[in-house]
Amino acid sequence: MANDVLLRGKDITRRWGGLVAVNKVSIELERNCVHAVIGTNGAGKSTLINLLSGEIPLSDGSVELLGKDVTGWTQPKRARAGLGRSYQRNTIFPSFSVFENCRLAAQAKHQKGWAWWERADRCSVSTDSARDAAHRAGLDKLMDRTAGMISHGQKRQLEIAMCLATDPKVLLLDEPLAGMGAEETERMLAMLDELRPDHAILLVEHDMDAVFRVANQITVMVNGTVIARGDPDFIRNSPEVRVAYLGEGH
Amino acid sequence: MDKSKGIFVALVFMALALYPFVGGGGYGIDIVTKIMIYAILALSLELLVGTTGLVCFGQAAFFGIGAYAAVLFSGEQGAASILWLLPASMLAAAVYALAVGALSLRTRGVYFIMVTLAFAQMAYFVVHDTPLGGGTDGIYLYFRPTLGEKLKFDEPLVMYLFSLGTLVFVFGFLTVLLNSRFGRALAGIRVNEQRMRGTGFTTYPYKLAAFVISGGLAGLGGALFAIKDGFVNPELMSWHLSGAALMMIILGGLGHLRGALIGAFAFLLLQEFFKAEAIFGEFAKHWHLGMGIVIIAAVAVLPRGLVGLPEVLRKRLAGSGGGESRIGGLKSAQGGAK
Amino acid sequence: MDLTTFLIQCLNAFQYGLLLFLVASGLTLIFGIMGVINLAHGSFYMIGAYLAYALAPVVASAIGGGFFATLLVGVVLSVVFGYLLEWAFYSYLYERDHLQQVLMTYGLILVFEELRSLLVGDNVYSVEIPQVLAGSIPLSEVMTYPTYRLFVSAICLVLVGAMFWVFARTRLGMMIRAGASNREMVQSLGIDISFLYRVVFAAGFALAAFAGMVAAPVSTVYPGMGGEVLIICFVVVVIGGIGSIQGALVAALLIGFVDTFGKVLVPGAAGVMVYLAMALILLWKPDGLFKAG
Amino acid sequence: MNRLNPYKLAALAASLLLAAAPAYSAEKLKVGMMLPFTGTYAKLGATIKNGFKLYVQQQGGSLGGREIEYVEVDSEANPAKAVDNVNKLILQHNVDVLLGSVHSGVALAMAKRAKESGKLLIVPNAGADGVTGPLCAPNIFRTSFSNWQTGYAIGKAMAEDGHKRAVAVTWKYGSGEEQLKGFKEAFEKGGGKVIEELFVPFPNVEFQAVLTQVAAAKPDAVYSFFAGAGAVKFVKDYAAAGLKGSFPLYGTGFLTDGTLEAQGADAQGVKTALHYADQLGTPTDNAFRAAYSKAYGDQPDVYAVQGYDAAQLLKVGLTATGGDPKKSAEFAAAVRKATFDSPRGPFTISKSHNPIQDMYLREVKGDVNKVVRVVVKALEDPGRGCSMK
Repeated sequence: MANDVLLRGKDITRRWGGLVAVNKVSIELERNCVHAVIGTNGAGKSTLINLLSGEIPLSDGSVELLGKDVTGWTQPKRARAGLGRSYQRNTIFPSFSVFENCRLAAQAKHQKGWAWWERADRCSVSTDSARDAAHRAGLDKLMDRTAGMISHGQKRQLEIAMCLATDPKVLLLDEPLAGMGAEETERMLAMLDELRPDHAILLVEHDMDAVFRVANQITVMVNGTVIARGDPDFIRNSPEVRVAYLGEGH
Repeated sequence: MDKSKGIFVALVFMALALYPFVGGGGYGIDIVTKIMIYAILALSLELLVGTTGLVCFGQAAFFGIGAYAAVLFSGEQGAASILWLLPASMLAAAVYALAVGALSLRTRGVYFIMVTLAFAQMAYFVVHDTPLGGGTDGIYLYFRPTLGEKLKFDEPLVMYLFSLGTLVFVFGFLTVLLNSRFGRALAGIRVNEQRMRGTGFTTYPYKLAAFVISGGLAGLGGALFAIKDGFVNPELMSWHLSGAALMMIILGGLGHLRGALIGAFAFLLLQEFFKAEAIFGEFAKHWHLGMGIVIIAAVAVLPRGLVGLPEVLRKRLAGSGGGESRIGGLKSAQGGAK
Repeated sequence: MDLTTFLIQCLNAFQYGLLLFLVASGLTLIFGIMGVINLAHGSFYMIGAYLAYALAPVVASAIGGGFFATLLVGVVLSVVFGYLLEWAFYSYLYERDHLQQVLMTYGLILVFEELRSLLVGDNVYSVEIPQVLAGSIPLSEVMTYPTYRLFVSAICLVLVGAMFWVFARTRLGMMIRAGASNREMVQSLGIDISFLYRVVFAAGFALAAFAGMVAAPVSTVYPGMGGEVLIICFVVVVIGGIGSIQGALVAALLIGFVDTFGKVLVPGAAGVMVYLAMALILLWKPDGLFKAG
Repeated sequence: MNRLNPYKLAALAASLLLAAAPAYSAEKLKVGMMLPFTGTYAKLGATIKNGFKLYVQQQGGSLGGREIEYVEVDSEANPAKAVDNVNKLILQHNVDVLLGSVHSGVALAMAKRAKESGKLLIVPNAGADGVTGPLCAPNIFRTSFSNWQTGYAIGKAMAEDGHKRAVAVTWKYGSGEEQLKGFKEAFEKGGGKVIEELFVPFPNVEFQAVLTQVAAAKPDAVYSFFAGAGAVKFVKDYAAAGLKGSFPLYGTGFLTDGTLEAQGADAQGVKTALHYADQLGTPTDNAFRAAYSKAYGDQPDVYAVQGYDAAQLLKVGLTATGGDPKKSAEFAAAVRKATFDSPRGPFTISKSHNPIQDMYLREVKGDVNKVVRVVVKALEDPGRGCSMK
């Protein structure tokens, strides 16, 4: 299968007043690939995700999703077109059940807001994809639990499940491993491996071991710009990256 | 809604249906009719505040526009049919809600509260300062509408039963609506709008639709109010009524349709109680004091409103501490403050 | 409108705006710092006005009287009362969501109004303008301007200056500014946050009550005066941007001008002008003119 | 204000409870008072009630052979609650007669319900033209005034005083606009011209801007309508702005009625028109004032007179119908024929059931509204829109 590009960001730039948070970053996410973005705090990684997903508008540059120019599209429209994302902080619906969290996410693809007489939980399309997503994220046993009451690791899993429930082609994952224990991390990495076929995944992560294990390609950002890009071996041995990390990591 | 709560609501509606036949005198019927109409207003607001998390401080404007529309559409020639009068009044309120919602949904939190208030005040001053609706003195209905040949709304019992029917309809409609995909999306928007957008929901049309439906339902209540009283006045649109409607749903308990129902009854019956001279004698004049104290006490001991009362009692009896406060919910209102 | 009239109208607008600012500044601080929507703020103004009326004879018999002595006693009383009120009611509200605050402060309005009715009655009262300020200054051939109104403007200006000085130059002001933008930071600095809240609340109460007291001689004292002020002050706070003192000042003056010139230029629709202005401003700047923090 | 003693109240409350039993209510006549007992108009409500009760007491507690008992409902001067409150009187307390109200919007709602239910309604204050206009009915009466009447009288007086150019300042609400209409009608008929109409949003009391406009317009005189707290403040601000010396201030009577104490020296010389004045000096008035201050320890005002006359009207009607207020036609016939010996001077009731009465021009002197002259003798409201003949 050809590794075609599902999401392409070109010269992505975001300025806040005089400050440039992201400066001319170009990035390509290919099918069957996990593309990790690493960098120090404040390097602009989360901002990059926000820009790609449409949560904040670009100052400059363009975004192309599945071959279409989506620069002017709103975030919900991009999401419906197959761009899924998870958040750095848990942004689940804490008062809903785990299942309902997934179902609501799945509903985004089958909104039918006008069908006010149909019960939401009878909409088989969304319930099926919700169950499927929860299953893939390993949440089968927690379906009826209130989402706010499950453990932190489980909430991170739910984040991913909700993202999957929308049946995305491209996944933008913002620190999915943050705050997870070793066992939970293993499960999450296994899941990423499972998802790799047929998806293009952008992974922002601080856990370097995990990144080097799972990523096909790595982009290193410092101060809003890309300083290096390549496969894990290349990055591991890149002197620039070492300098940047040593110079700024302290 | 789980079973016991469904049964509770069904019992309430049954009791209301039986009331005029087993004990309601003329005044009782009149006052319960009024409360049911206000309950419709409260339910309409609950759709915005409790369900969607949009705190609207101008609901009285929709109520008032429905009421004025009912009177102005009725004309002076003869009795109109309620079958077109009510939908027409609802439409008038919904159209206004569409305009207000389209603009005010640009703002958030406390700013949203104030913009809805501003639009309601504008509507208030328009009817107050122009001769269109009789100015400050208001206008009255020449003929109450009819339903077919037999049912005339001059008859209090007809008015009562029709209001009850409308209330049941509104309650049922909202129950179905909230369980639909649309309703679930609204709930999602209340809890976490950012996530909803990230997931692929364009939230603005959802909120606008909720606003329009809410306005239409409030207009329905207003139209019934006008038909019952036969008289409308700008005060119907004043912020006092918007405030009272908010108090009803908060007192009842946000996030539950039955909370709006309970809140409307509790709020208005408490007023009647404190105003009763038979109980308070000359002090009934100071009925606001009693209301104020009860409200303060309710906030202190019932953080989740009257709906949470059984739970509080259960916990008290079981000896453990009070209930934890509502999860998620109306944090959006806080957005502006920070 | 000739130039003299125009200038006098500007003076009117300015004076009205400054008075609004006194009430609204407390509201915006309580709102911005403690996150409490205080519907009872209008009642504080009402309490101040009734204090000016009811205290005058008491002060007169105790220490010989005089408007300024009454004012002083009133301010002291309202600081104490505000402090107690925060302790008794408001300190429970910080953790609650906004609508619970709305409900409780609404309850307080009802209680304050009825206590007022029980203690003072429902009549309209006027408060004497102090002798020194009772005169008028001629402004045009027929129009004179009451000295007392100039005094009100002057004292408002002094207070505005004092407030900005406190904010910019004192440790308390620094804490308040920090509190308005970031609550956690204040706590991490080791500042006693509940004390800070109590001080801010008492100050907000006193400002509103003081506005009521100085306004009493020109506005008379009447039931329901709190409700009118409340809504207009919310308008000021929201236009200015919640928690922003500069915003409140600009917005109060703006409302003063809109209201004054609305009455003059479009007498038929004067009531709607203020709200129209607010809606337009918020549609243009959804977070108010000045965002705090 | 409330000088009723607690025992009386207890007795009243007890009698109310007892009255719920049908056996007792057969003889007594229930008067349902729907007046503002709280809020801005509370004082007006109290004096109307006092005036009414004074007359009933003078008649030995019964009118037309029926003992009178009272039910009170606080109208709160809130039209939005008006229909509820009337319904409470009609349906819960089953009153025979409705008395109310002060606020025009409330009175219109009461008139609407009275017209529908056929209950006798006596309006002891609210001047809304509609009550004795389009809403007129055989069972609806007014013992006070119509807005048109008061406006008309002061317009005529101003023209007669030789003023040609006037500025009108009024609250933007129903009564204000109706009185303004009456004023313009008479003032323009008398050769005057209203050069500027200024409105203040109701119930806003920030007048400085309009006063500045008044000064800029330089009229011969100023017409104004304000009441209660607004009246107090307007008169004081008018003086403080230095306009009092330059442009004489006129107004309908509410500008200076029941407010003089609060207005103090600033009200001196203000001229207003009304159907009543202090120190009329007629025997009826003297007797009334003496009795009132004896009973309540307070000086009566125009509202007390209107309440007093409402009771008089009720007596005339009840006497003619043998104590049955439901016989509307006979009741109305008797009332229309009668001449009422009121403290304000004798008056009759027009075809539309509004008083035909002398209108006085009064001037504030000291702490009273002193009569200057009678402006119009037996002024009758045109009753526009009323179909009764």
